[in-house]
Amino acid sequence: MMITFYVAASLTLLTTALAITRSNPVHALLYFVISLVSMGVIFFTLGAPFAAAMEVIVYAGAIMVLFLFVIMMLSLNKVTVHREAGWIVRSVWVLPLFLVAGLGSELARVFLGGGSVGMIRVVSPQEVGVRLFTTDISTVELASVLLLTGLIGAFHLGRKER
Amino acid sequence: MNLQGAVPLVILTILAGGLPAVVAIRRSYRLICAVTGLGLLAALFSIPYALRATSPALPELFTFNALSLGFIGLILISALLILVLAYSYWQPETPLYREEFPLLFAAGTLGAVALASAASFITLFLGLETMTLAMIGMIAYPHFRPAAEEAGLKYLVLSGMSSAFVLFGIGLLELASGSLNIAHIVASSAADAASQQMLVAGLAMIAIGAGFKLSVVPFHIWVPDVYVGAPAPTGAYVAVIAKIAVLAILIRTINLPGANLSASMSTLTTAIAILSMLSGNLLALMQDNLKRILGYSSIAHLGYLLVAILAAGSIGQVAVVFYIVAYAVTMIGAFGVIAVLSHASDVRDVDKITELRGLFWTRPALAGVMTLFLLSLAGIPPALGFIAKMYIMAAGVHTQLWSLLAVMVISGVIGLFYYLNIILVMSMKPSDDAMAVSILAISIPNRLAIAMVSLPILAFGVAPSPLIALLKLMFD
Amino acid sequence: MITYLWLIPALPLFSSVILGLFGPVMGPRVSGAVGTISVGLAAVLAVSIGLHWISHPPTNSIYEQTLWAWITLPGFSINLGLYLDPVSLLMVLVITVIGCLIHLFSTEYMHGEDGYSRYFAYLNLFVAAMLLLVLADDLAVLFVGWEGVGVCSYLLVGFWFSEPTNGYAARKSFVVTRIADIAMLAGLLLLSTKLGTLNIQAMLTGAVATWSAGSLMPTVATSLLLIGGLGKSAQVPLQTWLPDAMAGPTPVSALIHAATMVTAGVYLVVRTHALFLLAPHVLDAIAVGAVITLLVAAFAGLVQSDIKRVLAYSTMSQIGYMFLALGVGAWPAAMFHFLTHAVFKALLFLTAGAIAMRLNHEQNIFAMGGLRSKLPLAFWAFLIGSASLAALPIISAGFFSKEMILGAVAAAPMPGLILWACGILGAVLTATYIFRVVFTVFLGPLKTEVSGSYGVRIAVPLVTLSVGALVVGWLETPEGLGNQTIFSRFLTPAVGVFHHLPVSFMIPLLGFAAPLLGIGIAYVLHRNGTWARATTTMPSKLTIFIRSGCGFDMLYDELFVVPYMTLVRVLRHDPVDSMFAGLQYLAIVAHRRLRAMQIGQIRRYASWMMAGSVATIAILLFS
Amino acid sequence: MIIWQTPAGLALALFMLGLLGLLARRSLVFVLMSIEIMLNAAGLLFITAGMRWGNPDGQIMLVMVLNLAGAELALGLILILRLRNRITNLDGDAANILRDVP
Repeated sequence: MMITFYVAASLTLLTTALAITRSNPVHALLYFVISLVSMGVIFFTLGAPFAAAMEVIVYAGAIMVLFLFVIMMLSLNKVTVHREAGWIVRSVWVLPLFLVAGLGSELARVFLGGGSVGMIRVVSPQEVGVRLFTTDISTVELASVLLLTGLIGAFHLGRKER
Repeated sequence: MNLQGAVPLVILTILAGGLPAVVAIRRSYRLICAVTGLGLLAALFSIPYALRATSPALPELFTFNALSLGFIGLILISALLILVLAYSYWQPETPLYREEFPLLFAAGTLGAVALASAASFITLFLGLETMTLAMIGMIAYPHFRPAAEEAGLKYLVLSGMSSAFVLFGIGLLELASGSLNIAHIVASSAADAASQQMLVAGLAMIAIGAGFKLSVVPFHIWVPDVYVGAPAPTGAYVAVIAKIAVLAILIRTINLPGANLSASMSTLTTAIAILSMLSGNLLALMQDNLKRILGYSSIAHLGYLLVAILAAGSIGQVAVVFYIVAYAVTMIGAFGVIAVLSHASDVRDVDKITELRGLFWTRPALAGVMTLFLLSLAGIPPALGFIAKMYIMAAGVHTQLWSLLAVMVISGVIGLFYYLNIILVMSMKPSDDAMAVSILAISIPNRLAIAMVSLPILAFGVAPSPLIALLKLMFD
Repeated sequence: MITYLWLIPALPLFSSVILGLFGPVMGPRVSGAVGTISVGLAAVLAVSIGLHWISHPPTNSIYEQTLWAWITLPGFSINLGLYLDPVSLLMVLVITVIGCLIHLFSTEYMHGEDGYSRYFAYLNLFVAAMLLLVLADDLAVLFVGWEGVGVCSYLLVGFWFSEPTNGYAARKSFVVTRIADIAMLAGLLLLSTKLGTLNIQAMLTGAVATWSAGSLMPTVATSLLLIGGLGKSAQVPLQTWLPDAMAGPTPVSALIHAATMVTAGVYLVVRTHALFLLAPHVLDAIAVGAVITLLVAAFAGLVQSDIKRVLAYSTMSQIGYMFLALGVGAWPAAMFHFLTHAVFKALLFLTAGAIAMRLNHEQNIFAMGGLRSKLPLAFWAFLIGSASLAALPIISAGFFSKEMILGAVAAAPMPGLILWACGILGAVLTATYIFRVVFTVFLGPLKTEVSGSYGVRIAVPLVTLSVGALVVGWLETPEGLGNQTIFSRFLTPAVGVFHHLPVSFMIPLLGFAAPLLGIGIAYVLHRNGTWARATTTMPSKLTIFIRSGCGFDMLYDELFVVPYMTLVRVLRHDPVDSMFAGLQYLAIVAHRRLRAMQIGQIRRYASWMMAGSVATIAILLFS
Repeated sequence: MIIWQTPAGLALALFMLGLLGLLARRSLVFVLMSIEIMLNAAGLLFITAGMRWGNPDGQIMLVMVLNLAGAELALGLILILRLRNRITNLDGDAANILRDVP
């Protein structure tokens, strides 16, 4: 389990890093999909099989495919990829790295404290489902309105002018 | 399941879910606006019923008490006023389908109400995001305007960033405490120093998200661009409803048992308040765009509000809510004047100060109410804004926040420059193209909406006691 | 009758709202009538209340009328109430009666102007705010009126907005007084926190009970209140806005910048005099400052060539006399001078307006001349007004009030005589500069075309005020001239008994002589052409120095000239502004810096937010 | 055995990578992707919390985060599609008609 976790974690880190540094968006996105799939593996090792399935099916399988379709619709060609590559110069990374290092070092401190080590309890999909459809039913409703809002917004914005 | 306390929320959910069905059956702008308006009214009038609930509704996820229902009422009233403005704003000749706007409007209001009454971080987050996504749709709604599109994108990206911060913060809180319940997290003490640190870090990241939504310095930077790009009714929505909802959850959290402003938290709030008051007013100083001025002025006003929040005790709290009310009606009024003067089919709204030139001549009544709004923003009697500021000052004096008060006074003076400048421009002799404004017909609903915001500004500015008595009920 | 007191401010307020909403529809005739009649009704009401008051004064000579609760906080509340005592009654009478006359004058003066109804709406609003100011029983309500008159003054000075300088002057006057208002607000807050109330009477009682004379608290509080008063009343060092405020229409100058608003500072001190008595040092400072003001302004008046600016400086100087009276605790003397000054200064301004009306709005006195036969009404009115301003003995109202002040000053303890001497010098100068105007404008050869004629709406106010400027002085006369004390007896319940203290016979004698000497100087210099020559030849450095308000402008200039050199160069024609310009410059620099952040790029915005986040988390985690 | 600090640290690292992409990349496609990375990092943090306390809260939150990620991405992509005509190459820096620098 531990080895699986570490392998998946390294893969996630690596592919995410690759995703944000590629100049070709399609490549980057594929790296990100890999990172999501390995994230699913991590979820599984952390005792969350339901979340792992969701991550792979919904995130990597549906949302990212949507992303990919749109990028393909943008019909980016070699020229644009080339120009994109021209933007990824060293100077661009200086300020962001500086800021991110600042924030990261501040937040990393809070994880350094000692913590307890216990057995991982697998929280089954059934448990999650029961919660979602009993006490948390109103959150499901709210989430559906959230999706509906996104849908209506995207529907309107994607529509041609009258 | 006893839902009596949650009736406003239930009504709004039915509204937000049912409206697409209405559109599917009959695509009529008037019908949809009417249904939305009726739904909001029904939710508003169900508040007294909800207040009488004996057992808490959905206690795990929502809190419905006098305080949260008060804020819900405020959100609903503001939403109704903005809806009236929006109804007339989208004229038939606008080159887009108008029917989706009320849909987004209703969904966003549901989000705001959920956020204002959230008891758990799940509902807090869902409410916040529903509201945000609806606002993105409403900002970019006139997508034939490049500025609107761009404003929508800016808001999407930057609010996406702030949402990620909030989510990460919630994650830290949950990791440290094992709970998503706000009251539980506030009341419980951390198990060890590491958890304590994690709680603080989580809180800080949520504060960043809240700072973004409240548009306080240093998270204010998106405000002017989005306000300018958004159509005027959406501008009012972003400036008023989003902020009331976030302030509601903030004030409710502060009022929870066991909550206390830590020293570092008050240092932070003080710094943010000072920066917001000063930068907001300084930024507005030489502006020629009215929406931008309103954006900057909202930054400053949120700074004043933070002063009131810092002034603890029950005076401070009533002062906060009073200030929110004054801010909300005034902002709706000011954006309303822009909405009234603008054509949705144009590529931008009438928002240049020079375009208001001679308004006193061409439309004296409109110029008069606009002056009232500006006086209220500047905190000059007899407008409501004066009393509101007076209350904050009294609360500040009570808790001896002298440095904050000094900054408040200084930035108030800076503010006078640009508010008065607008009044002066309005009183100038009209230029020829300004005469176009005079032939513009103002629709009856618009007249009604503007009258309905200017009346309380004047009436409560002269005799505020009834309003104060009402607001005090929220804290009993 | 007295129960209708609330109608006095309500009438003009109501009419202002009506005019603001429906003015353009009503047309100029109706607008002017509505505006004038509303103030006229208030005046009638005020006069009948006044008459009733004299025959049946209420208990303790105080009438209070509570309207409603305005702000209620635990331990702090403001009730909207009216408070009438002899002092406020006097103010109300002056405001409504003179206000009514000025409204009447305006209906003709503003004939054919754009925004006629707007003008009356503002003017009515001003009257309402001023009445609220004087009738307030609460310092907060007083402050509301205080701000209200400021706003109206701002709107009216900028009334002729087509010229950019007017808008600028309007803003400047508002901003300068605003700075003073902040000090005043601070004073109010201090008083409210220390004494727990803002009700004026309760506060005064509380102050007298808790604080000893000369202790720190009353000194600080009165100083802050005083700064507010100095700003409103255009006293050194906050005087610079008044001459610029002359950009507004002349009746506005007559009402706001001469008769009523600018005396609000005097009223404030009289109203809270019990508090000021606890701060003797502040009173001394008032007296010294007043003497400086009255001399500075009198010198400045001597070299102006614009008739309205002369009058503006004379207003400053005369209010200096009122403050001098306050400084020595002679409250009735200050109020008496307020009364006579309101009458004769309104007269002078209206006459100046009436002259300018006929001369195609010429205001330069050296472009006028020989108008005595062409404009007899204006000549006599201006002469009477000038005589009163110069305090010409016996026949003028100004003489009696100035005598009352100077007598009280001379009788004051030690520095009294020095102050008195300065006052006498001021009197000489006053007579000189005003008769310089009289001689230049009315004597000599005719220089300009005179057109038009006066209607009855111009004549009635001028004649009424002229009669007033001749006779109101007899309400209070010194020993030897009837020893009449109606005025001070009327005020006694509010400010205490006033004693005409015995002084050396030289004092009144010099008081007699000073104006005559001044007029003599003016005449001699007029005869040998010095006045006229001064405008054609290059002005000497001294003249420039005095013309610009005796170096206060220069002082501000020097203080801020080094850091803000470039800006001052731009504003050289108006160095007065450098102090405020300096602050403005700072604000603008900060504005530019902050604005540079708004570059419009998402990435940059995200970086700023990120930087803010780093700082936020650092503060929360590490402090 | 996995202690909870490890996945939490991983979440933090991913969050920072997302931020880095957001701040550094000009192309709006990458900006949107960076936001997704950040949201995903927050999701991992929730799962970690669920693991630490052994409750389903974390997984429920993850579902909601997925919800948001999908909805927000849909809106973002539509806006990008619209902007393509105006802004060549989807250069985020070029989308600056709204600004306050004279």
